[in-house]
Amino acid sequence: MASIGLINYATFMGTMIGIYGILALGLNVQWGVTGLFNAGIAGFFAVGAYLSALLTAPPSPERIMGWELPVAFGWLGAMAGAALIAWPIGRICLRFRSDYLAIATIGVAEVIRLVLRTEESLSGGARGITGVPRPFGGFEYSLSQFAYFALVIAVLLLVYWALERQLAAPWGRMMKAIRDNEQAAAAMGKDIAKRRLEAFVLGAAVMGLAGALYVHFMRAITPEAIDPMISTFLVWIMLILGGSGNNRGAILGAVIVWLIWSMSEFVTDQLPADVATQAKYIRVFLIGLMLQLILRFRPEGLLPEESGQRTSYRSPPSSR
Amino acid sequence: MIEFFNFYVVPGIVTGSVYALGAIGITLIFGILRFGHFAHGDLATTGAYLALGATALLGLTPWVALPVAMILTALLAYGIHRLFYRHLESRPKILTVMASLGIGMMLRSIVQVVWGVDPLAYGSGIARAQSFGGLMLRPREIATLALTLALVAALLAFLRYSKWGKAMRAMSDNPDLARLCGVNNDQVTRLTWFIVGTLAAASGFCLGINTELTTMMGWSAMLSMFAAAVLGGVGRVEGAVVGGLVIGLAEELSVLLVPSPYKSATAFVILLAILLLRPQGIFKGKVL
Amino acid sequence: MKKKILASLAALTLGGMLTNVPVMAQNAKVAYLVGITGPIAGLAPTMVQSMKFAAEQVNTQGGIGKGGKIDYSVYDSGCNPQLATDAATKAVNINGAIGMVGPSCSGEVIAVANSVTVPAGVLLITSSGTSPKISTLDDKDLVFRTVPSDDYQGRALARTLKAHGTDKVAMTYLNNDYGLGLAEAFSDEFKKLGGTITASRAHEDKKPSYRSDLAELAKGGADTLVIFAYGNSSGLTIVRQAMENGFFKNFIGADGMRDESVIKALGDENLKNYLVSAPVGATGAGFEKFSKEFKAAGGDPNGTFAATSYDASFLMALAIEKAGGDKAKLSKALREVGSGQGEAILPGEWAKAKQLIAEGKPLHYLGASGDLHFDEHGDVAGNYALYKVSGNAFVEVEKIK
Amino acid sequence: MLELEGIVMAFGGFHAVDGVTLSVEKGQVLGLIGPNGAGKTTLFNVIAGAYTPTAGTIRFLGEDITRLRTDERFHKGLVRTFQIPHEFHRLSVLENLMVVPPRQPGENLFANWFEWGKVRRVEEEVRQKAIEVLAFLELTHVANERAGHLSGGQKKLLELGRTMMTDAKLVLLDEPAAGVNRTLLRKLEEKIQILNREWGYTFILIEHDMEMIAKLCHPVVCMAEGKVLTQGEFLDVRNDPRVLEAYLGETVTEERA
Amino acid sequence: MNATAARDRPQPILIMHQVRGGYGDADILQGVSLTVMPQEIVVIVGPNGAGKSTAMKAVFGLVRIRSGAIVFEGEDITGWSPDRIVRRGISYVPQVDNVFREMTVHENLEMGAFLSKGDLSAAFDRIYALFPDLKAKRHALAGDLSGGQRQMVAMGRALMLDPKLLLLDEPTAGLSPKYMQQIFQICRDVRDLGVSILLVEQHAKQALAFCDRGYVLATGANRHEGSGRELLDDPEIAQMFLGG
Repeated sequence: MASIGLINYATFMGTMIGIYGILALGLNVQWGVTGLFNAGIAGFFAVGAYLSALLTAPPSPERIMGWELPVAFGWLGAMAGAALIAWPIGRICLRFRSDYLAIATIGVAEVIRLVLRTEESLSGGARGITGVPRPFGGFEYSLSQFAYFALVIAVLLLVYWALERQLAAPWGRMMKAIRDNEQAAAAMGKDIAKRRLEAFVLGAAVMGLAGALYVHFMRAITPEAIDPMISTFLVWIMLILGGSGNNRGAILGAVIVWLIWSMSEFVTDQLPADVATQAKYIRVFLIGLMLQLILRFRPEGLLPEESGQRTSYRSPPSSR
Repeated sequence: MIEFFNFYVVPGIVTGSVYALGAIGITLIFGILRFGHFAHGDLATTGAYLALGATALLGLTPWVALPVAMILTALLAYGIHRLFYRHLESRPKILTVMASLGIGMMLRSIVQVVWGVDPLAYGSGIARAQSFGGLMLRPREIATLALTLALVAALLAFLRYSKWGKAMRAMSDNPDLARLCGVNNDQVTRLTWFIVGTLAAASGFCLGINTELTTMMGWSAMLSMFAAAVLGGVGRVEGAVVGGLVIGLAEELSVLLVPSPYKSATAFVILLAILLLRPQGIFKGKVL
Repeated sequence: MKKKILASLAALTLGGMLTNVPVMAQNAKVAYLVGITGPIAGLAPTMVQSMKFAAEQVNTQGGIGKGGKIDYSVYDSGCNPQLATDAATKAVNINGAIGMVGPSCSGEVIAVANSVTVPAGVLLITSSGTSPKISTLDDKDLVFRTVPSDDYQGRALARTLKAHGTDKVAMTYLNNDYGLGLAEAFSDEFKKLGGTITASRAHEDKKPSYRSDLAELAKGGADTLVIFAYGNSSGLTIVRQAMENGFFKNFIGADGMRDESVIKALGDENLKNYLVSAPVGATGAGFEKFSKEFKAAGGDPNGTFAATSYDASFLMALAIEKAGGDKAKLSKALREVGSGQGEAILPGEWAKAKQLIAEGKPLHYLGASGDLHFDEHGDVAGNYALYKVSGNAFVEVEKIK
Repeated sequence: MLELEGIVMAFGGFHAVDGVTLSVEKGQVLGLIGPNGAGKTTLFNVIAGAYTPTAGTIRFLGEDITRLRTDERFHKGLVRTFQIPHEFHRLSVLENLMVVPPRQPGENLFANWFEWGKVRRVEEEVRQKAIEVLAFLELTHVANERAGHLSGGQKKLLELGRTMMTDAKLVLLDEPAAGVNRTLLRKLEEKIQILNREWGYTFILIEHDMEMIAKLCHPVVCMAEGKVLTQGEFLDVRNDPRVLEAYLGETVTEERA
Repeated sequence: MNATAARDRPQPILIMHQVRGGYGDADILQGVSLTVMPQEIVVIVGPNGAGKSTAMKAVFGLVRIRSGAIVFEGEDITGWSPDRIVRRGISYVPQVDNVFREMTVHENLEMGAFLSKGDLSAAFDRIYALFPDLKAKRHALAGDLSGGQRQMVAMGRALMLDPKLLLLDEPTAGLSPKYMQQIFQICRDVRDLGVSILLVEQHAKQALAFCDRGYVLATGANRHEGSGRELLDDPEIAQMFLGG
């Protein structure tokens, strides 16, 4: 019993880690590779989740859509939708310097949340959307969990592979060049504004995909899921801890932070009952403190960005 | 017409004062230390709760507890700087911005652990308004406005006439030259944090006394405070005050135009517009 | 990659697991999921307290089965689906909980039921998830609630107001599933009865001022304001600002507004025209007994969802006892103790209930929050009462339907 | 090839460039000299597109490019280097060069997926070219170093190398010799000459090292206070009393009398 | 006409001895030595990129010094922080951004005396006497002044603490000849008040004509030194600037 339970729990955690890993990969495209301070991850996550839900869930009289499409369409739609939302936002906001971009994207996420919460005919309003299908949802509990976990990990690996490939390609090289020295990149003929927008939109699409994976895992979505603490800051901490600029770092960060976040509850459970309630807040405190410690002692993260060698994906010229 | 003042303008100005006091802190940090301080709302929350703590522990009336809270918050702000931000000074500013997001979370959770999450109030009962020729004002609203005016006037006078106030302005204006004049960077930074902490406590206190104390109140107000600071022009104290009042009024008046749930978006829309159209703000602040 | 995750998982969970090894094999593991952090954090302490109180009563009056105990663990669900499913997964899989009380918010209930408890065959009783959507979940009869769907309460309140001769009201509600559900039911019923809603506005919580909203609401000329929000959040601010500015004479709220924060903050002398509805036992005997005992234990029986939380926790224990600790039979057992058939059990009467179950006699639970007869959706019909403020407490004025 | 007409660049009330009219012929190495603050680098920034001039027009190959962005000018064959090296510090030296070629198919977000063969082919060409350039610059041994770790002189070479990665027609070199040691300097001069004669690059060169100017440049333009003071052969320019005055200041007669 | 004989004083106020250093890894200064005598105007000239400004900043502690020493009034001040050097009696006027634009002229001067604890009225009188133009503009924002006036504000600010040595980095850059002469005249007035001046100048001829002594730097090292007149008359100097 206990070992089955343990595996079930591990499967669940693995699924959540996979989803957060994808979020962190999306953020890495924006921040790690391009240097864009997006503090509104929750917004793109939500757009992806809602759109995928709307495409695949059964229809409901109080809102639009509900087309019962296959899940794959939901995922593609989520990516496309998040990208489409990101495009005008990026057009407007990417010209701001980083602090302003941060506050602007926090505002964007807040507006997205307000819209999803208020416009019932669009999003089911405060009650959200239920009845979202899950692939392998018909299986027995453990098996279904595990199958979905495997699916999420497969998607994570696919996204990882695709992004690695994209970053190793001339496109990624160019983005890093823009991040390192905007002026020189412009002088080398790179269209800075357009390329940044590309990275922003690409990152948003990946975040939208994570939202879609999430909604099919939960089979429902309500506006509470768009919480800045859970859906934005946790992701930031993952990326910073793991190592921004490094895709493997992003995934490692997701693993570590989610493990600490989830398992810290076992620790707080051991506290005396009268402080146990308050101890739940200490988790948040510890996450905040962890961020401070990383920033101070290891700002490049556990897996720092690698220098050029790896991205010159064939043997170096000197050895030819 | 008088109703328009009573129910839209007066609340707008009271809320605006709260935003203004917060925005001054944000604008000073932006101007002198050159980063966006995302823990500012939670610093204000902490200040408000410290005042509550002072009323409970020392048996003070709220208005007497306020100075105590202001001093404690000033020390807290300095302590945060000392423990966390200072080590990031030589690094890219963006790291400090991130750190401040984390500090905000930490402050909030400390308040939640110590005081719990139920809304609390400085006192019970309701305050009926007095009529001033039809204009309805409550004593605490008058006090809020008076406090804001007094603090702003004191701060402006300090910046204008005192030696260290001038040093702060010099630091904001041209940090390299200020250093050449023998201004000690660390000392100005310390002073800035003290002032910022004091004002944040006053901001939180005014918010608390006009409504209730909740642990999320500062975080929710932060977007508005930032909008106020940017609207007034970064680095401009008088701009932050005007910006705060404008945002406060705009939020109240937005109800006339859009459904109430979108009230929270008002500040954001103004922020976006000002960043796009006039990034230097009303009072020609810095464009960072 | 996956291997690495699993390996590190195993290593890290070991510590947590070892400390949770059951003391006795017969213990029944129950999980309490409450939104301790997050938007309804203000309500959580009382809810947790009353859930624990029920479990302690069970444990001190003979426990479960032969010498077993209710072995409960409290989890923070954060009123957030990500956190709630994480907590629920831990509860079900690591702790091996066979039943779950909570989570608190409707969104979480839906997410947890969909992705954790229903697939895992775990019985779930929420004491505060009021969304009508919970009724229609595809739940294999594993999702119940001790709190009535918002629909009942909103309609009951509308009927009562109309019966009292109020024809014109203004209404404001919190823009979440709770506020929205009540508002829709109320306005539908109120209009059907010929009443007029002069103005209706949703609001977001956590704003410092609602005076302009109030001014807009007051334009219709109604002197009664109906507020569907929480009394420890925007609801309190709205009532305060309405009173201070002379908007409206009468204030009507639902159970979310039955919060002592309101009395504490505004003073009972100002709350003469403040009426709230809340679920109550049909006879009232259940609540009185609970109220007395819970107060003696240092709790606040009038706290929002205190009674429903107690009931959920107590019912879970009854179901476990009835099912003999068999997870698969829990749902059926719960239906039996919530059927309205057999001898009545009041809150705290565990020893008596245990006896009856042992004897194989039918019983049903008359709870602190009402009579708790589950319908086919696992919902309870609402029995409600209207409360007014007297001294520092809410006292019942009359039963409403 | 490049014609500047009445270029004015004003910052507030200050005219950093104050009515410059100048033309550069194909195949020239035009030296731009003048005392500090004469407006040389500002003029570069205007030509390269970092600033839009307050007044005046820039024509390149007969086309008005006054309003084009930096990157658009680059695509027309107008390439610049920076006085303070602007290397991409976290990329390798090789990558620094490989970034440069314009219109690489791999820079398209989707081409990596739909036209992989083409991307790979072009990438291989770009790599070969970069390797050649590294060999030419004698930087092969640091090909895989992070560019941020190079010495100042090596960064200067890298700056020059980047101009060789594209079909540049006109290259703006901003103080290529500053901070470069003597031996490297000679090498740099030699490379510039080869590029000019064999690759057909046209150069505009800002330089304070008069030896270098004398060796490479024809003609030489001297700027002072935002204006073109004189232009012509180096020796003529150098012996022009106005140039001497610009560099050394006016002769103060009352003191000397 | 032996310049050193004409200005022979026993104790130099500033000695810079074989200073090497720069920013980051690169050494811009490759061994610079110079001395300034009390009440002397010394000018550093040299071609662009010679390290003139860097040499001056090295005196004021703004440059990392790898080797060599800087001695002021007999005390080794190598590696001191700028504010300590200000207290010791050296003031520095940077070439650009040398005023607080958002502060008034008067406040700019006050900032100059930031380290002073005493009454400033005498200092203000002295500065306003030196710069009568500034007195009229005392309440104007420094950012609104013309370039020449700003330079005066910057100099006035540097003189508020009554320094013994004033460092001026290209004080006449971008100024009209009229202002240039005015600045030079002020330098003389300041010297006559007992302050030594070390300045970097682009306008070599005018500077050499008015200074007491000059140094010519090239590629971070000393090339020539002598009285202003000597250097002016040396044909090699002109060559240096224009190569050859």
